[in-house]
Amino acid sequence: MKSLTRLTTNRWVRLAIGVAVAALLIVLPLISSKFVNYQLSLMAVFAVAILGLNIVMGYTGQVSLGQSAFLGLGAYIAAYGVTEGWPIPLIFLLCAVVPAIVGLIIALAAARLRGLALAMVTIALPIIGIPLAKRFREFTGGSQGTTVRWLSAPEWNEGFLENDQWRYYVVVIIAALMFLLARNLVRGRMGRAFRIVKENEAVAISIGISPYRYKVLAFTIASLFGGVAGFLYLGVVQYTSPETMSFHTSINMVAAMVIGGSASILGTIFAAIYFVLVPNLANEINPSLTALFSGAILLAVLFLVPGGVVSLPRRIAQVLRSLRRRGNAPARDAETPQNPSDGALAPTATGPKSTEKNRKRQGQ
Amino acid sequence: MEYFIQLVIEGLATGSIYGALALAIVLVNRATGLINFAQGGMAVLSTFVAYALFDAGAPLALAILGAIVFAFALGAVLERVIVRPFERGDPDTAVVVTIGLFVLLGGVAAFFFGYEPRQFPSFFGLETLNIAGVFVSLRSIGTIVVLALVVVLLQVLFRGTKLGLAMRAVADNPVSASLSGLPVSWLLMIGWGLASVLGVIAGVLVAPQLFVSPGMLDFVLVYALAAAILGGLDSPQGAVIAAWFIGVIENLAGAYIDIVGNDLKIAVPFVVMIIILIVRPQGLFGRKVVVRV
Amino acid sequence: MMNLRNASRIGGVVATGAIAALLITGCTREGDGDAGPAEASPGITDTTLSLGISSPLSGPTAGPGSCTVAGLYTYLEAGNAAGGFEFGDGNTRTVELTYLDDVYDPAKAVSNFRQLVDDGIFAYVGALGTPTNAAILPIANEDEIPQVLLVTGATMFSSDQETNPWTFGLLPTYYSEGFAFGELLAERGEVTVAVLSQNDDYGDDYVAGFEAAIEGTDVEVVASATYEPTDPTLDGQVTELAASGADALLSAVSVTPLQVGVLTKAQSLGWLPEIFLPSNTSTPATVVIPGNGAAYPAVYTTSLSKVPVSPTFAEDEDVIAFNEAFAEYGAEIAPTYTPHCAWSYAEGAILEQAFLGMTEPTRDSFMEALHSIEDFQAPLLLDGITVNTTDPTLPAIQGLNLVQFNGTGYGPVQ
Amino acid sequence: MTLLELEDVTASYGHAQVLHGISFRVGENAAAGILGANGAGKTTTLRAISGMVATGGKITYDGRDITGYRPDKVAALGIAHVPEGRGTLGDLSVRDNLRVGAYLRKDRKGVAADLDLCLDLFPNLRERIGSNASALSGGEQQMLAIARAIMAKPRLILLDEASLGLAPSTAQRVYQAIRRLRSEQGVAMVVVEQNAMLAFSVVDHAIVLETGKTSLSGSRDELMGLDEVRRAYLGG
Repeated sequence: MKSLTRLTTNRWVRLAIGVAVAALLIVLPLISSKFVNYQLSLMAVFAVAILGLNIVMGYTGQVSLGQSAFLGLGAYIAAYGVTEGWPIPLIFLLCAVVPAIVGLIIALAAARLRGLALAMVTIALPIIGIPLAKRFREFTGGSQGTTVRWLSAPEWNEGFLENDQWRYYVVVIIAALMFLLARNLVRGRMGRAFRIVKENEAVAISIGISPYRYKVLAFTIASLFGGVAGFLYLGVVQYTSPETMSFHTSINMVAAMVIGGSASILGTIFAAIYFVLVPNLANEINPSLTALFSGAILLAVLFLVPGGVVSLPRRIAQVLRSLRRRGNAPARDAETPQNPSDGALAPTATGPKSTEKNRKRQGQ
Repeated sequence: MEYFIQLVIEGLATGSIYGALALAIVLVNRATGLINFAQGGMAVLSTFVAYALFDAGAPLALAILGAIVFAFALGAVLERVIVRPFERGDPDTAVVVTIGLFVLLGGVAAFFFGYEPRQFPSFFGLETLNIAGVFVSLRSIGTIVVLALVVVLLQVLFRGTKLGLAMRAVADNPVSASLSGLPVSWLLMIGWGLASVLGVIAGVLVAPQLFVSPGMLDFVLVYALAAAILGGLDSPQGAVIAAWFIGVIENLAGAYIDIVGNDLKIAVPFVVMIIILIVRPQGLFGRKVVVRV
Repeated sequence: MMNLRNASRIGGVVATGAIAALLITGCTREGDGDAGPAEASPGITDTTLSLGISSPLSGPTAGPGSCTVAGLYTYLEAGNAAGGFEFGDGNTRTVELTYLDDVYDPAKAVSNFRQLVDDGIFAYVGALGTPTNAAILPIANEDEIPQVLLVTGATMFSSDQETNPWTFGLLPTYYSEGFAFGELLAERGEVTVAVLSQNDDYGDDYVAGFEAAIEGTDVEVVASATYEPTDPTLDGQVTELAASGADALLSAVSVTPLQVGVLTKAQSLGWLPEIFLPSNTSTPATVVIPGNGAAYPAVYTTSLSKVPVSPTFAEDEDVIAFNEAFAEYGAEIAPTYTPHCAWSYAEGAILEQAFLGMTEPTRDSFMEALHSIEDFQAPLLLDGITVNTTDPTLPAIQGLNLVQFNGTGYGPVQ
Repeated sequence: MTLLELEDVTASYGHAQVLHGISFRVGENAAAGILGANGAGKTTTLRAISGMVATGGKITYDGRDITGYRPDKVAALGIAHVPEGRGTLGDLSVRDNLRVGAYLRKDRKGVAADLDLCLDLFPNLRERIGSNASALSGGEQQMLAIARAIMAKPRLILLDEASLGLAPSTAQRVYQAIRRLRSEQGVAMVVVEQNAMLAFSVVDHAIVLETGKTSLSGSRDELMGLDEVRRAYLGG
C-alpha cells in the first residue's frame, strides 16, 4: 500500500498517467461504439450537474434536492433556442445565465432557511417545475417534449467525425472547462468561505464572512452548473421533456454525489460514473429487478466506503491498519470517523459538535 | 355553498392521507433526529405484508396487527444492521443511506408483488353519509378519527412517559444522553421500530384509496414532508393540521382560481409553504429555538 | 504543475469509468461500410433473429411496461419452442428478445436503445411510453433502425411515416378512442358531458378526439378538469365535476387506483352519469368491479382485445392458448395482468406476418413486409378488428369496438 | 478507600494517541483536579473514564475494571459526566433535562428531593424551569448541566471546564455551588479546569498534564507552593 501511495504521488508518474488518460479520452470515442460514446457523454453531462450540487451541498453544506429542475430548465432553454434557430453561443450563455438568475431569486428567499426547511423548498422546485413545463407547451412541447437535431458534426469535417463523436468532444470539452472553473472556485477564497460556512456559521460571522451571502452564491453557482448541464443534456440526448426534471433524478444525483465523494472534485467524476453506470449494471443483472439491485448496490458501496469512492485508498489503508491493531481498541472505534490533528481539544466526531450539525440539518 | 363545503371536506380527507405519513416523519425525527426517506419504503413493505396476510385469508384486523408487528421488527432491524454505522458520521451520508433503503425496500416489495397496484380493503366500509347536502365518506371519518387518536397517543408517549422523554433526549444529543445512562442504541432501535409502525398505520389507512403498490407513497411522501415541516417537525398535531391545510387549499385553489387550475394546484401548497417558511422558519407550530453561540 | 497533476488525476478516473463502460458492454466501433441491398442487416442470421425492447420495468408505470415485454416474449418463446418462425426468404429462425428497464426516463431509454443496437438487434419493437419513444425516434430514423409496433396511442408515432419511415405505432390512437365515444353520444341528441383528463398527450389526444366527434352536435361539455398522474387522489376533481350534474363523464384517467377512485367518488356524491372509460383502465376485475361500476346507468369502453382474465372469454381458443403460454413464459416478467399483455401478444403475431413477407434478411425488407399486412386477424383481437398496415398515417391496429359493462364483463352496446 | 483509579491509561482518536499513560486515584468523597494547557489531554482523560474514546491501560472504579465500558454503563455505575460544552439537551425544557438526569433512578421520592436540592443550589433554574435549554444563558446552561449530573445521584462527578466561556462572576457562582455540593453531599469529583484558582477552591489534590503525560502531581497545597505551577496557572 505504502509503495503504491508513493508511486501515485510521484510527479512524473502522475504526469505520465495524465498524458495517457488524456490520450485515452481523445482516442476512445474514435474506437468505441455509439453506445459507449453516448454513455461517456452522459457521464460528462451529469458530472457537471452533480458538480453544481456538490458545490452547494458538499462544500457549503446546504441540502438541495432540486438540481434536476435546473437541469430541465437549461435543457428547455436550449431546446427552445435550437428550434428558434439562435446561434449556439447565445444559447449556451442563456442556458448558464437564466437558471443562475432563477437560482439566485430562489436562494435570496430560501437561504435564510436551514436543513430540512431548505431541503423542502428545493424539493418543491421539480414538483412545481413539471406542471409549469406542461402548462407552457408552446415553449416546451408539453408532455411530449421537444426533439431537436443539433450539435451534429459540422460539414467541414464530413467523413471524419460522426455525430456521436463530435458531440462527445463538444460535451467533454465544455465539461472539462466547467470542472476547471469549479476547481478554481473551491480552491480559492470563495471555497474557503464555503467550507467555513458549512463547518460553523458562527465562526464565519466572527471572521467577517456572511453565511447568507455565501449560501446564496453557492446556490446560484449550483443553478448555473445545472443549467449548463441541461445544455449538454440536450446536446447528447437530443430530446427533453418534463421527465428531465423528475424529482427522482435529483434524489439519484444526491445519492451519486455522496457515493462519489462529498466536497471533492474528483469524487464528482466518480459520482457521474456511478450515476450512469449503475442502472446499466442493474439491467445487466436482471432488468425486472433494477430497483432492488440499485438500492443494494448503493448500500453496499456506502458500507464499503462511507466516505465515498474518492476515499477508497484511505479506506483501504484504514482497514489494513485496524486489522493490524485489532485487539486493544473497542469495536466502536473503527466506525468512528476521526480527526487526529485536533487532538484532545476538539470534540470527537461523536461529540456535541456533530450533533449540532445534525440539528442544523433539521432546521431547528 | 354546499359545493364549497364539499371541497373543504374533500381537502380534509385528502389531507388526512398526507397527515398519516407526516406523523410517522415527525416521530422519526423526534426519535432519531434524522430525515428518513426509508420511511416510505418501510411503510409500503409492511402494508404489503398486511395485504399478503389478508390475501391468505386472515381477518383484516389480524392482518393489520401482523403487519404492525412486522413493521416494528423491520424498523428496529434496519436501524441496527444498516443505519447504525452511519449515525455518527456525516448526516448527508446517513440521509443517502435512507435513500438507498427506500429504493431497496421498494425493489423488495416489487420482487414479491410486482408493480401493478393491488386493491386493499377498507376498515371503514364504502358508505357515505349525507349531512345537509354534504357528502362525507365513512372512510374519511375513520381516517380522521384514527389520526386524532394517534396524535393523542404520541403526545402521551412523548410528554407523559419516560420512554418518550428518553427518545427525545437521544434525538437531541445522543452522546450527552448516554452520559446520563440512557441506552442510546436500544432507544434508537425502538424509535425506528415505532416510526415504522406509524408508517404502516398510515399505509393501511391510505391503501384502500391508493391501492398497494411499491410506489404508492412516493408522492404522498413529498406532501407528508411538506406537512411535517410546515407543522414544525416536532409537533404531531402541527403536522396533522398542516396536512389538512395543504389538502384544503390545494382543492380550493384548483377549483376557484382559474389561473391555477387542476394542473398547477400541486404548486399552491408548496408556494404557500415556502412563503410561510420564509416568514416563520420554525414552521407554523414549531417552537422558536434561540440558538446561542 | 498543480493544474496538470489534478487534470491527470481526474483523467485517470474518467479512464477507469470508460474502461468499466467498455467492459460492461464489451463493444467496439463497427466499420461504417454500407451494407449492400442483399447483404444481411445486423441481428439476423440464417437461423436467428434478435429483437430488442426497452420499457419501464420498475417504477409507477412498470405494470403496463412489464406487460409490453411479457406478452411479446410469450408469443416469441412459444413460437421458438414450436420450431421457430418461418421467413419469406425460406429460412426458419428462432427469434430472441432482449429487454431492458428504462424507468420511463427518456435519457435512459436512449441509452438502452443504443445498447441494444450495439448488442446487434435487428429491430426495436413494442416499447411502451410516449416520452421515451419520442426521444428514440430521431436516432432510430437517423440510423435507420426499425422502431416499430410501439405500445402507445400517441398520434405522433404513426401520423407522419414519410418523415419518420422507421417508426410505427401499434395501437389505435387515444384520439380515435375519444372520437368513438363522441360519435356514440352524438347519436343521442342533447347530452351534457363532464370531462376528466390526464394533463399530457394521453389526455389531450383523448379530449381532442372526443371534441372533434361532437363538434356541431347537441352534445355539450359542461365541465372539465385535469389531473397529474402523480396526484394521490382525484376526489377534488370529481367533486368539481359532480357540481355540474352532467349526464355523462368521460374519464380519461390512465392510472388504475385513480380510476377506481373516480368511480367510487362520483357515486358517493350521488352523481350517477354514464361513464366512458379508456381501454387501458377498464378491466372489469381491477377497475369496474372494485369501483362498483354497476351503480351507474352505463359504463362504456373501447376494446380491441379479448380479456384473458375475464370469465366471458374463458372458453375462447386464443385465450386458452395465451393463458397456457403466458403461464410458462410471461408470468415471471409481468406478475399482474394489464391489457398490454394481450396487445403485445397480438403484436408478436403481427411480427410473424411481417417475417413471412420478408424476402431478404434486411431491415428494408422487414419494413416493407411490415407495411404490407392487410386484414390480418391477430390472435386475441376481437372479431372484426383487423390489422392493416398500409396507410402511412395510421398505426397497425385502427379498429375499435365500443362495448358496455354488463355486470361481470363487457358485451355489445345496448 | 479508593473510589477511582487510573493506571497507565492511554487514549487515542483514530491513529493519534493523545494520552500516553496517565495514572492517578481519587478516594471516596475526595476531589482530584486535572490541570494543564490546551491540548494536554485533560478532557480526553475524562472521556477515557466515561468510555467515550478508545482506551488502553486500566481504569478501576469501586473495585471493578471499567476499561472500555460504554458511556451508559459507566453512568449506570454512578459516574456522572458534565461534559465540555455542557451537553445540555437544547430542545428539551429545563425540567425535562433534569428528568433525563434521573433516568436510571427508581426512587421517586429521592428524585423529587434532589430536584428541590438542584433548584435550591441554582435558583435561576427554578425561574426557567419550563424554558428550552437552548434559550438559557451560558451560565444557566452550565448550572443545568451540573444539576442534571446531580439528579443522577452519583458517587463521582466528572466536571469538565465548568467555567469556560462564563463571566468571572458567573463562574464564581457556579463554583460556589460546586463547593456546596462537595461539602453537603460528599460527592467525589474529578475536576478539569483551565482556571487553576477555581480548581484549587474545590480539589484536595491534582495532577498536571503535559502533552498526554503526567508532569506533576501532589496535594493542593504542595502544588500551589510550586513556582512553576504558580507561574503557569495562577498568574504569578
